[in-house]
Amino acid sequence: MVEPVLRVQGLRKRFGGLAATDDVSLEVRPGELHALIGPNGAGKTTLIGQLTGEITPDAGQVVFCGEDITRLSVAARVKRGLARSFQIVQLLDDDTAEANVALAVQARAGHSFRFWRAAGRDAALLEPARALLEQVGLARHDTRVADLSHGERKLLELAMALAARPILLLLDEPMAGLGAAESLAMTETLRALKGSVAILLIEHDMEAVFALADRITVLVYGRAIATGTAEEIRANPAVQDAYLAEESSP
Amino acid sequence: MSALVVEQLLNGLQFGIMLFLLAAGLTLVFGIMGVINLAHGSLFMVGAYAAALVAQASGHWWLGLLAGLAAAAATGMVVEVAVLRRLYARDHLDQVLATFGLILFFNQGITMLFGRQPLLVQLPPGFAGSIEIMPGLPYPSFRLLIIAVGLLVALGLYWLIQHTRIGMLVRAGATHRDMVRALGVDIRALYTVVFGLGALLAGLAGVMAGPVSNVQVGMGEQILILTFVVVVIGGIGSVRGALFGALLVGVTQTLLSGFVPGWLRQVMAGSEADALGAALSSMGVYVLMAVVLLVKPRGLFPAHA
Amino acid sequence: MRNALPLAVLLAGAIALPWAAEALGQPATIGLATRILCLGIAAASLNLILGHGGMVSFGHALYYGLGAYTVGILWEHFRLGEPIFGVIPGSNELLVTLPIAMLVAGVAAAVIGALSLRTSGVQFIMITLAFAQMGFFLFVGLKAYGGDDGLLVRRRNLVPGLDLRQPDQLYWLCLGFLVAWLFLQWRIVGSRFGRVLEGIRQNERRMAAIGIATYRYKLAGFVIAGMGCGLAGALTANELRFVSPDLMAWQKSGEIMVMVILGGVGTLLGPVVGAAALVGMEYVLGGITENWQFFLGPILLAVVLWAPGGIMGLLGRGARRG
Amino acid sequence: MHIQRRFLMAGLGLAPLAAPSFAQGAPLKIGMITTLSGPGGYIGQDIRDGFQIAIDQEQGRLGGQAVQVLVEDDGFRPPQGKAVAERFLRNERIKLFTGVIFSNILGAVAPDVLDGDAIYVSPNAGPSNFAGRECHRNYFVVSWQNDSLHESAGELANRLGYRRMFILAPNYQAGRDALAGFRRLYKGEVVQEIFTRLDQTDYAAELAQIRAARPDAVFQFHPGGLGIAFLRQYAQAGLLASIPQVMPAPSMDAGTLAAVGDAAEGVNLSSHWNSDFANPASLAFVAAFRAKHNRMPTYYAQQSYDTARAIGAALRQTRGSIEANPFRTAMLRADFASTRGNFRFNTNQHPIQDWFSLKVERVNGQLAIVTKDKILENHADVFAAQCRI
Repeated sequence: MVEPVLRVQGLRKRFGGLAATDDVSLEVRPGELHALIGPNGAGKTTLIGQLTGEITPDAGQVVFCGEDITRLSVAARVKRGLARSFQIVQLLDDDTAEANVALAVQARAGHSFRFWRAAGRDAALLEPARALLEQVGLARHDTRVADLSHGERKLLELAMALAARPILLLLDEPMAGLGAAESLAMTETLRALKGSVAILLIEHDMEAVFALADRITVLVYGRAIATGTAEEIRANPAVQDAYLAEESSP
Repeated sequence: MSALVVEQLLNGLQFGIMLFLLAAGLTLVFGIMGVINLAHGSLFMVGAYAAALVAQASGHWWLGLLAGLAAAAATGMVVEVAVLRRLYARDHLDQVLATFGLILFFNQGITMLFGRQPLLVQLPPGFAGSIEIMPGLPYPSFRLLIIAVGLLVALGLYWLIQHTRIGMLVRAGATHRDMVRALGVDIRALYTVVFGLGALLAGLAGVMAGPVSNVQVGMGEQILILTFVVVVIGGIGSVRGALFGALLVGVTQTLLSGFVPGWLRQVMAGSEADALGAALSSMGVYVLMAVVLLVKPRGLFPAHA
Repeated sequence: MRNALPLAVLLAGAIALPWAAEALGQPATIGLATRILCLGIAAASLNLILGHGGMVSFGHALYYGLGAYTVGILWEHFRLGEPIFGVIPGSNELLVTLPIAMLVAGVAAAVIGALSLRTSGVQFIMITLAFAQMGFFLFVGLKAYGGDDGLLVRRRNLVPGLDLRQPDQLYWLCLGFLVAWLFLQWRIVGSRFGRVLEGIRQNERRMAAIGIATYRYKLAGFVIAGMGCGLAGALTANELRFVSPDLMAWQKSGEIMVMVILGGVGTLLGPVVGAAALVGMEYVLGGITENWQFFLGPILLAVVLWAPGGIMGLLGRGARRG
Repeated sequence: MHIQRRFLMAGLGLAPLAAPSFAQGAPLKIGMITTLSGPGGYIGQDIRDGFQIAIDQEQGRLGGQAVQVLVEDDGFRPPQGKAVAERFLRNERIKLFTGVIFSNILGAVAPDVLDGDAIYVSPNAGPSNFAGRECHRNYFVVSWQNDSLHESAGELANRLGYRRMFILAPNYQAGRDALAGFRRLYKGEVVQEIFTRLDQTDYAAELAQIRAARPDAVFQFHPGGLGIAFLRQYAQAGLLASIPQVMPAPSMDAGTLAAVGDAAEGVNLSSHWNSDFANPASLAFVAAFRAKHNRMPTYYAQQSYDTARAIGAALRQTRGSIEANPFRTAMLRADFASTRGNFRFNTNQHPIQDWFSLKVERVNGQLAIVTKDKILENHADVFAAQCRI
């Protein structure tokens, strides 16, 4: 059996009396697109936080490429190849799209304790940045981020995550807030990526999830209640219960 | 416990209460509006001046008290409406610069109106003497009054915040600013009221400080920095934290300056010991704050979850 | 370079100032201008972390004061002929005292920054203030170096080939240091390191997510800024020939911060312009009325309310219109 | 008005000011650097006003020479004092300075003035270093050497029969001089010594220690606003009735008395002068001051007035010249009727004068500072021996 890229074991996190993550275990295999779905309040955000290192778990283990990274900082995880995009875009709004990606390229290129040469005209940073922008299909390189559309910013999020040359890409609702056409474009971009990098996709857009995912894990009230292929999940009675319960509640 | 230790503890308590009166308003303004108001000390000064002048003119200390409270609250609300309201959306830097400008304006304005000489404030009738609280330990009754007033204010604030609608909004505002906005509450009016309340408490502190220390220009800045220390130690936005932090800072400061030089004098020459002791005791509260922030970066009683 | 011409004119004007001052019978203006240059270096270095790194340090006068005290203490031991702790000899050579001042300030900034940068936001503002206050009271208590009264530096430091007792030579020296520091900072801001600082200011969470361990970059910025303030302090000690705990009081930290905001946060020349404006206003308003602060206060307020980019913002707006 | 508050200027101080001139007939410029802002501001006001009384008496002249006094605030900050001194020296070419109140500011200002070949005449601060080793031929003190204030208080404590004293002063040069000076002539036991902070407003912690130490009396030196707070809290703590106080004049001037009120009653003071002195010079000065300002002059005003008169006496002999050597010789003769009576300069150019005991008493229902006895005659400071001019 192949060593999984990411192995999560018995992860727990409580906030006060609330168990946001309750004994979650899951695996992402190399090259796989693994989707994580669940109703609102299922604990997806908290789980992502623990995978990226922004939240420290109370118990359990996160193993990445065979290495225990449970206690590593956010940046150290990225260095090891675990990159992410944000649901609510986190970008440098005062800079251009190109400058944003160039900075991400720079972060991948080693330490930044270089105080003298101008980074703004450094071809070693700018050329990969442009290539990445083209890869995700963002044309307006020189526009300030604050002036980009929401869809363009989502693409930029993706480009910045790719700049880290990740082994595993954590995509936190890349379709959120996108129009139908934009969603479709994003789905195609992800499909093109599929296979070259393992992806853990958190998404509400079920159409996209079932179209893209190799396997799906369903999270409800902090627990992973099922994992399987699209077919298996669709047929799973527990999953149906969870989603029906949500839809019937106000 | 020796009478000296008891007396120093009382002194620390009384100083802490003064700090609490200032810190309570500051922490609310800080926590709810997110504004760093350096001019909070000016409201303290305005309260003290108004009380001193009215008491002098009318001959009644209690009239002075009312005047001080009214003047501070009114000044606070005018400042909120005229200046601070425009700064809520700005970053801390702009707030620092603007309220720094206000300090200069108030200090020099008071100088121009009332001169540089410190003002005389009489003690209120019945509180001029001291009370023997322990055999061999008379304690100034006015300082006891300060302690009592401060504790009453603390209780009153507790009631206000826990059991009234304004208090509910204040609590909600400190933790979920956007939610209060979404509730359709007139945020501007709420802000003005909260700011006025903070100013009122600062004015009360000024009125109470008048007969003890000096009513003079610049009196606010001397205590302002310590007030910020209290707010940060207690946790921004938390009135309970302000009370606890104020008492902690007040007692620490007083005990250090009361006892450290004495201990040092046992190991080194007198004047060296005094100089070093004074320095160490002044540094004490800042060390305290640094340690608290390193251990609990959001203060002892953080209001924001 | 679009800005080359105005910069060259500005520099030429700055170089010519001592002659102009003498010609107009205003020789003391040279001293005033020297003070502005020193404060300009301090404000510019604060701007590196405040304007470009988003770190609002409210204790920056500490490093300014430490730089000044380094010069003062080295002078005192040189004068007495007693080595510090019996080992380190005193000195009155600028080429010795200046690097030591920067080193002392840098080490202090490294230690304080390492602790303070564990916090952020208002807590960071207050913890840097706390450390500065500790330094202030420490020097108030150091009787050997004058305590509250401060320390006199009877003669300015020596520099081979220069006579710093001549106000104009000291002025040019400080001008040289200011220009060098601004150039250095301009390079830093444009470098990879500068890009990282700028990114941290805009969105620290994003910087971590692209794999940047922000703490160490912030710390490095903090140390560089501390060293700049140390340099400014060391020059100030030579200009004033006097050091006192006043130099590291919280009011001084506030003053330096006001200069940065007044001039324009995150701009190259803003802090220097702010220093000139604040010191100049103090001088000019102070000459007109005893109650000059009464007018300075509302002026600062007006800048915040109606000129958010500070003076540089106003100039930029004017230039765009014109 | 001959005292101008500086001059208008435009731009960044580059516009030319009134052209500096030493031409015959032009008024002699005197630079007064004093503290006008902050808690000590009222002292600077009295220094300025006292000086002006002497000029008014000669219709704009001192010793027959027309003078113009330029007054600048040092902001209670040594560096600002230095900056003003530099401007006066270099831009205004002023050669005669006065006005500094606080010793720490004088420590920053005086070296610049003296290095610039100008003359400094002190109306207040007289720190020990400039009286001894660092004395200077161009440096005169008309008020007193700091220690003398406290030596006289020590002698007063002896005379009052206090055997165990508790002594306090702020932790700065003048404060340290104060406690050292008090110990010099005091013969009893000092049970405890405390240095307070210069920015302190609450003395509760110190008062508790005083109560615990049970001394016969307290000696304290807290000038200006500090003293007001100290005395008021002392009375509130109920200590005034049980433990009397001895203090030097700067801790209790007319301004302090007004602000302290009843809490000052019974306090013992030592001073070189008091507003009830009956000599003609003093009577004339007090009358003129009260007529113009409608308040009692403080010691500061009197010292400044005497300073102006001493300068006037010297100018009369040199016919308005402040050429260093002749002016110095003329100054040293101190040929003027001092408001304090006996006055002459010692070899270190500090005063030799008498010291008196005063007491705060009720006169016709009003609190007043009343002169009692002479306690030291022709008293000189001990530092003169170290001075080589």
